[in-house]
Amino acid sequence: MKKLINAPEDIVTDALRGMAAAHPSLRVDVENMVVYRADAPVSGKVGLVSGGGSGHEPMHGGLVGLGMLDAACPGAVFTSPVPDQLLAATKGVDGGSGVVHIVKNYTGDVMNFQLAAELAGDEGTKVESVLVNDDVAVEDSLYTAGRRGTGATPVVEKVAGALAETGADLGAVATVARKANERSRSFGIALTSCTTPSAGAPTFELGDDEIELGIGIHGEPGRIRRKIGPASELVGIATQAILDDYPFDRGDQALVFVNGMGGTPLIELYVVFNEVAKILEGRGATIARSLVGDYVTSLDMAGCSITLTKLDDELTRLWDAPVNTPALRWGV
Amino acid sequence: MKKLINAPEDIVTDALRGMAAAHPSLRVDVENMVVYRADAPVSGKVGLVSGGGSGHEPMHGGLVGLGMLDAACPGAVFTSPVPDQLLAATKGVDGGSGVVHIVKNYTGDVMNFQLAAELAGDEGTKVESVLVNDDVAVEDSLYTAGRRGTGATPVVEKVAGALAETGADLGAVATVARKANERSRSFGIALTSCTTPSAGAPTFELGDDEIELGIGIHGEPGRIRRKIGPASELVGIATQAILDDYPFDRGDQALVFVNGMGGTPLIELYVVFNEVAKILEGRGATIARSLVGDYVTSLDMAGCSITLTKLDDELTRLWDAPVNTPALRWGV
Amino acid sequence: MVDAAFVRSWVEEVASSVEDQRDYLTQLDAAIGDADHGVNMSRGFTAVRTKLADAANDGLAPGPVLALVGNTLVSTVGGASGPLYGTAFRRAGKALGDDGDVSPQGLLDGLRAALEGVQQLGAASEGDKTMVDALIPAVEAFAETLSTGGSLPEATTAAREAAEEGMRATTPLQARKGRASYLGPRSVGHQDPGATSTALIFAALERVAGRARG
Amino acid sequence: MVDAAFVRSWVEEVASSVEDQRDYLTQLDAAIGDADHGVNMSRGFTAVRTKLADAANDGLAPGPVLALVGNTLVSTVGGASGPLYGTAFRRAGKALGDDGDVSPQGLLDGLRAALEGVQQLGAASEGDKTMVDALIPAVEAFAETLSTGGSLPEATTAAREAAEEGMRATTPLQARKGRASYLGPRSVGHQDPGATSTALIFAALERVAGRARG
Ligand SMILES: Nc1ncnc2c1ncn2[C@@H]1O[C@H](COP(=O)(O)OP(=O)(O)O)[C@@H](O)[C@H]1O
Ligand SMILES: Nc1ncnc2c1ncn2[C@@H]1O[C@H](COP(=O)(O)OP(=O)(O)O)[C@@H](O)[C@H]1O
Ligand SMILES: [Mg+2]
Ligand SMILES: [Mg+2]
Ligand SMILES: [Mg+2]
Ligand SMILES: [Mg+2]
Repeated sequence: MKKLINAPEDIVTDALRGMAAAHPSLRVDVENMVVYRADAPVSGKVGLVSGGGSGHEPMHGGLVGLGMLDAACPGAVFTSPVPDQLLAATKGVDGGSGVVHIVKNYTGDVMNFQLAAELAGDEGTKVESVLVNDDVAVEDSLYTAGRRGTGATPVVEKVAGALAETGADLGAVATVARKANERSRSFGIALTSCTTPSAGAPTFELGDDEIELGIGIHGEPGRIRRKIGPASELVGIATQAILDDYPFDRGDQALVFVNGMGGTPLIELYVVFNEVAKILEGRGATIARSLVGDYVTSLDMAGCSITLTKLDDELTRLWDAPVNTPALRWGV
Repeated sequence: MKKLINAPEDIVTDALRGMAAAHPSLRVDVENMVVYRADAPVSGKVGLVSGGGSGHEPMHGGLVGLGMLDAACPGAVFTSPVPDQLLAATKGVDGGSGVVHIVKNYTGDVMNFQLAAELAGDEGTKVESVLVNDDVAVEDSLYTAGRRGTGATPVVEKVAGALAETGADLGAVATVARKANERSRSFGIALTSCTTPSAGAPTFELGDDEIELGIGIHGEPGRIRRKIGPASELVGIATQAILDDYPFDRGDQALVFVNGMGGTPLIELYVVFNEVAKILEGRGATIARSLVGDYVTSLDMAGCSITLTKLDDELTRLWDAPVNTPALRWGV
Repeated sequence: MVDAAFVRSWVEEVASSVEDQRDYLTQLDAAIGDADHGVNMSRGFTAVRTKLADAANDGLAPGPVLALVGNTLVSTVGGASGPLYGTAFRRAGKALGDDGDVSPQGLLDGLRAALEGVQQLGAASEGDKTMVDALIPAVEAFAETLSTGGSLPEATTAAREAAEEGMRATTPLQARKGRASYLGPRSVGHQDPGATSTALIFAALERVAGRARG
Repeated sequence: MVDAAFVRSWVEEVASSVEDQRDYLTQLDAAIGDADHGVNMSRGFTAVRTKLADAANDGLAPGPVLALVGNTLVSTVGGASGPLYGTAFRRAGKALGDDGDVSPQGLLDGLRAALEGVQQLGAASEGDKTMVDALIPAVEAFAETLSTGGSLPEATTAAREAAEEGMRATTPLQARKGRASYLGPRSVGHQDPGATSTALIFAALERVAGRARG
């Protein structure tokens, strides 16, 4: 394993120190592993807290700031944060109007956030939990853990953060977050596995011409292993899987998010974007907004995920609203 | 080789089509391989043109927009653009006040820009060429090709673009660009080589525990091959190489730019940033501004480069000025 | 009789076998999860060791010791296994109350409470390819042995055997809960990491009970 | 005599051997450059083939043919080799003027003009480990042979041999120009890609001159 780190057990705290040194707009509690926006809690504003395992950077710490998250809790690499962190963050961002937890649907994340929400409730902070589960690679079933939360997460965090900034109440912020999730679908493709610092070896092995379709964001294998093909073919499969579950047709306004998994260069993400654009144009759907880059990563995995969100006027307005985080910034 | 592409010979044009579909703020001439800001030429404004081989994304196409470049010319992967492209771009952004060419110091780039500048001059467009040569890994000598242009390039493009936006004249824009270059130094580290689509195999082989120090941005090996060490040690070597050439001490205001080479995840770049910050703090220098992420890449190479720019009030003001490009955006 | 020393050496046994099996657990998790189960468990039980070594916690009764273990796991493990094992130990500790000496029947009540807590929180049933697949048969075998007049050591041996059998039985299953469920049919043919760590916990219990007797 | 057909078949010979040696040239460039020399040359000469096949360019004299080749290379190759080879062919074409038949001496003047153009643009001297290290000895050998009464075929053979010798002589050198110079001492021990493609160009010339004679 070759990584720019000091020791596997130090990677998260070292990176948090780096974020603190790089971004005065953030207040980083390295010891308790919480990244706050510097002015948290914003009195009267609904607080937004997200969190999850580390290894998905810039999510979530890089999405903390005006118009987005008030705090993010990074766990160990690919391991959900613990209730203590989440409780500290929840109390630390409560401006008196309650706190929304944005939780990616993984058993560990769900349970740790749930324990934290109970404790926060006991201590008098109103908490609304919003579950993100946009990954169409996993079939949605009551008898399983259900769909994973992947590429839709930054979209949900952006629009919820924008609405919270307007002074909307807890219920309204949670509602728009759920709406953004319900109108988003994702599908991921891996060209390689990734190497967690503590394991020190790739989580799975792939042949020189093999890829995984329907992967998540924790270096786990996907639903299907197959030979690599041209971008047009692979993107066709991924986009079709989304459209089969949630069609985009004439008149639909799409936010197209082509996300890099961490090891794939931007030039390839634009090749992918071009293929997605051709498919949507073919169906008469409009690309109203776009996001291209590494936002929801899986350490050094090569590959990408495609997320389509069906915008309406409210979501478009909230997407366009000013945001000032290390990873997403506009309008300010 | 596993890449999200259709065919090696199509990667650049496919990616340009993707940029066109993703970014309405750009006007992309796919056939002539030029990326323009949509409103170019801006009449009365000095035009800024940069270019170079593809494979360094988001540089340069992703740095086109208000407050930065007016046009960028991508060549084939790692191959300088041809004079025809550069001439078309130069004429296309000339708002009547002349055009600045920002040229990274590589033989091919220098010669192709030179031929284009001569042709543009013949056609009546005033051109000032600014050479970027910030890489301290290469010793500066009259008898060689001299230092490479690497991480300082986006910094030069940002401040020159900001000054051009104020209506400054050709000489002034070129002067501030040269000043930014003279006050910047960089050093790069590779953990892996990269694979060009046409070659289909890594440009060089590295052992599982080997790294290259003093690399450029074209997948070429560096000055020294050695065993990997902790981030503190590697960053120490890179930063010291910069400081030996250009000291940062008490009272100095640093723009610290930790750049990913394309295959290294952001969490590691923050670990690196933390090590740079410790060194600068130890010398009493101030981290006045920061940039962390993949901006000057070498396809899928794992590694990073560190660029330090010594800011003064003018450079700080120009760095903070509004910019609206796909890769860098703030204040608008 | 199960006293504080017994419970503490049980936890210590668990901690050291988690250390020994750390990489193995992580490898199992790499196949159908995210390659961190061993790392998570070892982080948790390292913290538990520190907590139990803290003089402030000397003289705790068996129940409070287990509750402390549970709280520490919840606060340090994260992931799915943290809340689950944390809740298991907390509930067991609650069930044991503050008695200094716990009967085999009392320990059984604790194990039952642990199982109930895990299922309440995780909503997994037997056959979902989770730790529950080792936990349920272990608790049943423990109960069965006591009810037929078996001794504590005999009950722990039966529990360990049943846990290991349940652990092995997860291999052919398709996961319906946890990360492995995302793999769908591809989760078949791999042993569940959490069921494996559960088997370690019962093996540790058997060793301690054996020593206590001898 | 060197006529349009001669020049066209020379260029065609260069184009096909660049195709054959494409990957080899790229591998040489991978060792001390950026692994694209073969790709660059093949992109350029593919464009040249199309241009020469264009009926609009039928009936061009040798000089204009070479100038067309040069302009096409400048417009399609990029990198360092594009402007350099493009200038070389342009300057040679200029030197040949518009005559339909060029004497061996006239071809020599063209080669001298090419070398001069490359050195003006690239500022490389012999020993810098560039194409110049093949070009200088080739032009000198060509001149030497003619001046001692040698035929055109003999001159092209001497030039090819000298170019290949110069090409091989780049291996022990440390590069002082181009990308390879960034490697400093590590550039030693590798043959220069551009010197290699220059040798290909003279080998093509020799083949054509041989055929023209026979
Ligand atoms: N809903 C659940 N109920 C019971 N056990 C579960 C559940 N989900 C996961 N597990 C157990 O947790 C184990 C994985 O733990 P771990 O790898 O530490 O957490 P994570 O899956 O969050 O990375 C699985 O092997 C499984 O036995
Ligand atoms: N200044 C120069 N003068 C003459 N030849 C040069 C010079 N710089 C580079 N070259 C030649 O160009 C060759 C590399 O060409 P190529 O790989 O196509 O361009 P690039 O180096 O831009 O990738 C080198 O092998 C060398 O022979
Ligand atoms: Mg995990
Ligand atoms: Mg090149
Ligand atoms: Mg796991
Ligand atoms: Mg090259």
